[in-house]
Amino acid sequence: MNSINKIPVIEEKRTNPLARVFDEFVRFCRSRSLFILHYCTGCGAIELPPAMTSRFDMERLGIQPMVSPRQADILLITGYVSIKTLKRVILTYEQMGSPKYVIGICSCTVNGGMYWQSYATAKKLDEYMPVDLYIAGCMPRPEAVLAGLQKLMDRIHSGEANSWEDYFRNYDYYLGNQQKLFGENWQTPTDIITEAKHYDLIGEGTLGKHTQILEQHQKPLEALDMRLGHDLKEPTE
Amino acid sequence: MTLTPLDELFLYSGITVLVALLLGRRLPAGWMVTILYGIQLLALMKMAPLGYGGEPISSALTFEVMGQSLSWRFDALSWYFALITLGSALLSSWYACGEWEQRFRQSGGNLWLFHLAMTLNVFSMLILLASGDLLSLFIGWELVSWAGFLLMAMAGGVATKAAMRYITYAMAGAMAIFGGIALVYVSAGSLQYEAILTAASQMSTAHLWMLVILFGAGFGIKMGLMPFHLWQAPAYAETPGPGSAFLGAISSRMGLFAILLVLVKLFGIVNIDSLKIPFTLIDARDLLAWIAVFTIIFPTFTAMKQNDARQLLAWHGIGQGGYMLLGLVVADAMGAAGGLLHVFNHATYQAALFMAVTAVIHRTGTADLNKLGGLVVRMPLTFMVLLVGIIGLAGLPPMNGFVSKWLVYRSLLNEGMPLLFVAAVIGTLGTILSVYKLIHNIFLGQLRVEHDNVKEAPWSMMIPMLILTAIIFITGLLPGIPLAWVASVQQAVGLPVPDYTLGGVESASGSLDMIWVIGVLFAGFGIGALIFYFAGGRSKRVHQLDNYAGGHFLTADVRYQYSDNFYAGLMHLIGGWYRGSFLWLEQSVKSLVEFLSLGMQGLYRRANAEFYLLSTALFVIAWVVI
Amino acid sequence: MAPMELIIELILMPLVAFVVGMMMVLMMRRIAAKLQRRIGPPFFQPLYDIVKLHSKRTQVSHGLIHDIGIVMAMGGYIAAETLLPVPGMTGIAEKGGIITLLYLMMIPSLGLALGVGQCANPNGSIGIARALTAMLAYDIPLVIVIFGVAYAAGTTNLVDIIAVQQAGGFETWGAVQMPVLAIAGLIAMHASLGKQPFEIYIAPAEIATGPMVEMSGKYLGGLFVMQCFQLYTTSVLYVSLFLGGGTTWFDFLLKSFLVLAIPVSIAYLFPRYRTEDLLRLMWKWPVMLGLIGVAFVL
Amino acid sequence: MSQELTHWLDDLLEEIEGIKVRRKSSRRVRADVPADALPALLELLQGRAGYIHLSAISCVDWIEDDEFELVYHVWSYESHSLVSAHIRIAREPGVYLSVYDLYQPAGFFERDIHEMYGIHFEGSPNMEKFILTEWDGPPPMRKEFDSEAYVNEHLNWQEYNPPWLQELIAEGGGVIIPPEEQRFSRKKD
Amino acid sequence: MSDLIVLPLVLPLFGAFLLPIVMRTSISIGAWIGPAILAYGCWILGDQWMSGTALPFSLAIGGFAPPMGINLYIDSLALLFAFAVQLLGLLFWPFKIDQETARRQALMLLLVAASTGLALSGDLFNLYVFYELVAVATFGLIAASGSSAAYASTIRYLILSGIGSVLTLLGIALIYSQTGTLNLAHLAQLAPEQLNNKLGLTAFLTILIGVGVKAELFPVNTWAPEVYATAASRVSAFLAGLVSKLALLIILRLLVLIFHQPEAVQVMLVLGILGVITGELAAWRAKDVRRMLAFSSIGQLGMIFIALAIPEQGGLLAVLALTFHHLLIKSGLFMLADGWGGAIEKLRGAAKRSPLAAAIFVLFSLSLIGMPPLPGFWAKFTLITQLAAQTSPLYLIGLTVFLLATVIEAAYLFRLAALLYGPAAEDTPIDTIPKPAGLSLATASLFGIGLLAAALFITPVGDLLSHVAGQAANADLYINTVFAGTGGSQ
Repeated sequence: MNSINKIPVIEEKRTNPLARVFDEFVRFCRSRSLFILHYCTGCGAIELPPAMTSRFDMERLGIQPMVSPRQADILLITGYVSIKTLKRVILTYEQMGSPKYVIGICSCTVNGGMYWQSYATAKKLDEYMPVDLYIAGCMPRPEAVLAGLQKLMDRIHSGEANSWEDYFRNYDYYLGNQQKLFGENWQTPTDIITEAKHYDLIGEGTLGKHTQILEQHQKPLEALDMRLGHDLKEPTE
Repeated sequence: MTLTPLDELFLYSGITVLVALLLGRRLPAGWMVTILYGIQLLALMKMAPLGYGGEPISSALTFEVMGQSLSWRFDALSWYFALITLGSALLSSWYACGEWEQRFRQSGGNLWLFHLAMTLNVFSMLILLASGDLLSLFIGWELVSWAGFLLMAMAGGVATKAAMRYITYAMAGAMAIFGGIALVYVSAGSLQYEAILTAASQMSTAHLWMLVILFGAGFGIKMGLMPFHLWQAPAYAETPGPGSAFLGAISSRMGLFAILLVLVKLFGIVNIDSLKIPFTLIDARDLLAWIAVFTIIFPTFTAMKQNDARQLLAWHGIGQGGYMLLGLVVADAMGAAGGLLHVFNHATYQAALFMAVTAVIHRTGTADLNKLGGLVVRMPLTFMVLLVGIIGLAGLPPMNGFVSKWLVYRSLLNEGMPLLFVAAVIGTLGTILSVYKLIHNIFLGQLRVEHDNVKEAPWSMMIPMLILTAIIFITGLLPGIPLAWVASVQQAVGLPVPDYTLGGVESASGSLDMIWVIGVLFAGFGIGALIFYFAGGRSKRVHQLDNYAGGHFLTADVRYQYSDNFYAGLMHLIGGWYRGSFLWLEQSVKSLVEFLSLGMQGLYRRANAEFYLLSTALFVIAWVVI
Repeated sequence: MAPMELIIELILMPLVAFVVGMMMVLMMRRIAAKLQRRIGPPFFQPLYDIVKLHSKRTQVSHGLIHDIGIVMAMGGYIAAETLLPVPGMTGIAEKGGIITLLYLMMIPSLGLALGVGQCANPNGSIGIARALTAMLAYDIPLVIVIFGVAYAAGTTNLVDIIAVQQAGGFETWGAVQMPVLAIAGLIAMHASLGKQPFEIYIAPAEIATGPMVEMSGKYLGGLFVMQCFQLYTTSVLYVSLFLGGGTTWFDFLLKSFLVLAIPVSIAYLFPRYRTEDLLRLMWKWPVMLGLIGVAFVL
Repeated sequence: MSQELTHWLDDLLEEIEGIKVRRKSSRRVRADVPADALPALLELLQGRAGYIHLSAISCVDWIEDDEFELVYHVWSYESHSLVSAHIRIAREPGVYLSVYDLYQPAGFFERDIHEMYGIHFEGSPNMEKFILTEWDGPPPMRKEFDSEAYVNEHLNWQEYNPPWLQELIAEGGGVIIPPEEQRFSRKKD
Repeated sequence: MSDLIVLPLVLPLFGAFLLPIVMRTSISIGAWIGPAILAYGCWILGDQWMSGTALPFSLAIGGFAPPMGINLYIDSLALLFAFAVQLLGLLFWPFKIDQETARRQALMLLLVAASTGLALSGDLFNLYVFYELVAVATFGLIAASGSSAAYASTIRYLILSGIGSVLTLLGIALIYSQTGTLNLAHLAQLAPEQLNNKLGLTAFLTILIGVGVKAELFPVNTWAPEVYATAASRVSAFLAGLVSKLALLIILRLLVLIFHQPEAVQVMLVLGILGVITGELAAWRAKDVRRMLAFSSIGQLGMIFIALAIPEQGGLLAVLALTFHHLLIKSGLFMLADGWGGAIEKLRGAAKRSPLAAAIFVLFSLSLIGMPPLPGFWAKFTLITQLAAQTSPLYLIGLTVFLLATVIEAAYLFRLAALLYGPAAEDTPIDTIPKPAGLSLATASLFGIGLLAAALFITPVGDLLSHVAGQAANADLYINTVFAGTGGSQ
């Protein structure tokens, strides 16, 4: 399994100065206001409450916990990810609005950690979704988590943290891994391919043989558009 | 005899009835009847100066029966109500013919009887509105209640039961009015309005009390005021589609017309005001006000519990009736204008709402709020009509409902009646809650699999709905137009007239200018849209199953919608308060009659009848001799 | 009131409202942090949040009504701002009185309700059902209070009410004239903010932030903007009803921030009320206080 | 519990022929029973001795003597004592009868053992997948299943070798047991 | 010309006794005699009405002067009633040919003769004789339907009316002892002095109750439901429709001419109110169509008694309006009941079977309730205005009872109407639902047309009735015509 070489895609700077200042400001705001998804997959989540509360206070960095994936920017994968949970993690990841970042806390997300032998846990998280940052440690202390978050904020500010585009650009690679794990007729309700087309984030790795497999059995997912339906022929009951 | 405009109106209305009666069987009957309603409306327009303070037009047709003279004439009051009646009749029958008609005939409905009942209703309402004296008022009243009975009972089954209940109430009301007329005839010598007007001033309070109670109860039953409101909701809900739109819009307002005519014009609010209920500090006017307020609150909260869309709307019809009466009873310039304007506004959005719900029934086959959902994507225009309707019903700014409710609130504020003001606001809030349940359960939420290929309502039903929506919005934007008619009505009835402008009402203690308010509102929407569409990035439409469900994979076969027991928290608290809301009153009367009749029939089963004869003879003689 | 000047006012008032609103949101989060012995967010945090939310690249919409809902939410408040007189600018306060303002404040919550309805998410629907029930709960005391004030001032026109209060300086303030009404108004205002003890409809644990469950990117940004407007409108309404509006900008802002500080600081000390308890509470104390207050006024 | 009760229990257990009873402590009894006598024992315990609570069924995979050992832990609320009934069944057909009709909780224990060890219990209400919904490989708890080999074959590893780790290893720190001396998969033989 | 008036009275009497003999010889001729006589009677009375000679005139029978001899007093009211008797006799003629025909037709002729006598006679004793004759004839007719239930109800009716007659006789004897004469006109002259005391009042009350048996007055009308339910519907139509009204005519004459004490009127009012209450409420529970109609007629007659209690000319107009309206409606309804006799439940969905009958039923019930354009409304209106004009509270109670009764009436009539138009019961096929027979349907529709005609020309009918009421109300016109005819009074 060759892990494809991820070409670091640095955001190209826009020409006129006003736009550049605006982009700079937007990136600054993005870095200074992060919403963490309150989704505790494993044992590492116990480190987050102390990070939020009075002793380490994430809010001074502008980080707030949010409940629904739609509202969140950061998906914290804390602790081992069993295959069953991985399905839900991928669903949640796809439901988040990008630019979105994934932080793998605890060494279990890095290389399986202490469950490295288990048949039930995923070993390498970034096979299934692009991961921005790993914070190693079998439950890293809040300081480590905050340090990791600050590192992520710097990367966002500098514009490097755009691995979320990678999910669209190399969707076929990720889908392949997912199908390898969950079987051929694996499908999430979010239609990534049309989404990529919609936001013109189609890369050369988006469509491949894995996406063909997906096309064959995919249940229709296009949005119910408003129509008067007068043209429809009378349904033959 | 020269044909006055009023006679022309009667003539056309009579022709419509005949057309419906004779040619009703053939298919184009619906269209013919609609066109004739249009002609009637034109004939009414010829009397337009009435709406702007013109002189009353009397009809050439007069009767001389048993020493009573019957005459008919139209004044501003009757012109205003006739305008609403004919308007809703035209739109309802236009809505009826076309695709709805075929579906109704296929499903076994008696289309001929339907059109006949509608035309009879309109004809009898015109006669009632044009009544020149109390006797012709009563004749018109009876005709209206019987025509209403026919329209309600034609759907058979549950509708007939509801109609039976209605007719018992209506007959009780009619008899109360009949008694009142007899008393008035005795004290005033004749039933002409002028004679009554003079006699009213020097009536003894006990006599006036008797009349107020009789007439109030009689007309109140038709209006569905608090203790007598139980018949209205099932009766209006069960009538076939356009029928319920017509009935909901105007039928129970005839009661208000009669109250206005008798209690306000003839007896005058001032002497009603003088009627003190012994050893309580409230007088007749406060009593009417409190009845109106209870009629606002209880039906609105009962509407919230309904699971059938038509029942919900019918219960709201009763609730809104309370506003009209409240406005009238406050009887200062703004209040009366508010009450009367509310009649017009309510007619427009109630008809639109009933039509929208019938369109949904036409397409999906059910009006049960727990079996619908997500229809906005399939029936967008009907959604828009229902949305405008509920904004009007709830009385929110862009639509006309707000203007009339604002006037009622202003008058309550000026007169300094805090409890009434608060109760009216509770009614409005209740309406907002229940109308949201209506639009949410039908149009928002998950679309059911079986409703996937539902089509938009057919054009023959859609056009009248769109016309009504336009009327609602325009009269909301420029309330001056209906206010002009309302002002002339107030003059005719002898109530103080507010100084209105095209945009709203000017007054020292706070005025309303709808053009500015709506202008600013839409400007705000514009800026909001600007921020939303340009400041934010592009957004993508997603399928309804691509939804947050706590990590669960949503599939089409599992229903992911919250519509049953919609306001669980609220119902948990106030659910028990109004279980039957006066149902016990009706049950007690019915059981009393049953019990008595049992006793009476027992009397006739007695074997030894002779004993009766002798005993009565002895008793009578003894009574006479002593 | 030359039309040009009016146009400027109509543009300026919402902007002022937005800026002051953001400052109020900041103050709220700062107070919350201080109560929990935390440092609290930096000064421009609300601005960062809003800009970040609006700069999201992919957003999820569930249909046209979902978008219109958010637009109505923001637009409703922008329109309501113009009815709120601020020192130096009165906008179109004379054209519609307090009752119109009360109704205009209802439009955003109804627009949001429609938008959330289209999101087809039961969490959202339950949240909206609870939000409307809460609205029913707190609107009754609010209306009683408004009736009392309007009747005392004899007019529904906000400009005159403020003028009446400012006529006699401190003594003729609403709060001084009608203390009971002021307290009832405070409780009602607190509930209408939908903050901690009364935020049953955003309960994160039970219904995943209720109405905001499907709001991503600019939709959530729109709601944050609405929150700023909501704080501003409620506090300024309270100030103009009871504390005699602002003669100068400084004391106007001081009063509104102080007024807002009270409910916000109470907010983070109480657990959440259930819907029935919320109804029972709001219909018991503020309504009684309000009626007593109105009885005095009559 | 007083002594005489324990005697009473011993006499009771004697009724099952071929039963070996060992008393672990005053309130722990271990009974080894031939496979076909278990239902009778359980009925006896439940019916006449008040052992109405089956807390667990555990299974041990004796791969060497090609047998599964099933242990039924049965508790009595009155005498607060545990009887654990051990039986041995052959590994190959791996079939045994269900005790669901005596103890309803047994349904879940048997379903779990079926999923993990592949033993089929006739009469058990439900034998589908229980916890490992995504797993379609062999029952994982059996000894012949090599989890690590499965992992190597299906999943791949994260080559995590950042510069700072290399310096540490260079100075002799880092991982204590180098991968080569790991017990199983990394052996190079 | 005026002497021919006696013929409608005499000819049927003669025919009644002749008929059995003729019948024995040839049925065909016999069948035609009855209707011929009645037709001739109608012709005479109609001609008399048309000729318009000075209507109130007295006819001394056998040349004896009034105070001594028996005289017939014919004014427009009496003429109207007599004509109605002849016409209805003709309409309800029992054409069915079977072995009972002779007796039934003879009795019918006897009944018609006696009723005409009642309407016309001017002498108290003569009235009593005709009243007895009517009673006897009705017993015969009811029993003629032959069912055992009919016999039982006839016996009960026999006992009741027997006692009633005794009471009437007692009353007449009292009057005779006081005044020494039985001629109505003479009595009218003497009444103010002699009969204006307690004794006179008792006399009136005994006669009231005696005659009340036939007029279904409150306590004494227990026979009515049984009789109407069991007798042939043509007979019960004739009885309910007309004969009870004639009994009322007697009381009317007595009230107008002789007795003016207020207590008399109050008694009648109280009994009337009780009659209305019991009648309507019992009708609410009735399960059988005929029984329901019987109770409803008791209620209606109670209303007419209330109307009678109103003193001067206005009250009389109300009485007449209500009487003739009830006559039309009740006869028509009983004709419908001919086909729809049985239990109400069986009528479910009857409108599909016979739409005309259902339409007529609805028309009649609408008019009974008082739907404006129909004459029922005007009758009620006159009654209501008269009642309201009275001062004493008893009348107001009467008014409220009257109004409530109408509501109950509307309820049970339209419950039946809803049943008719409702869906047929599941298992019963359409054609097994009962259907009114051809002839009775024809007569019912005849009455319906009569009703509609009255509705259309309401003003002329109104004037006619007020003219009749005016004539009947003034007592001295009665006295002068009776005595003027035979030269001065003693």
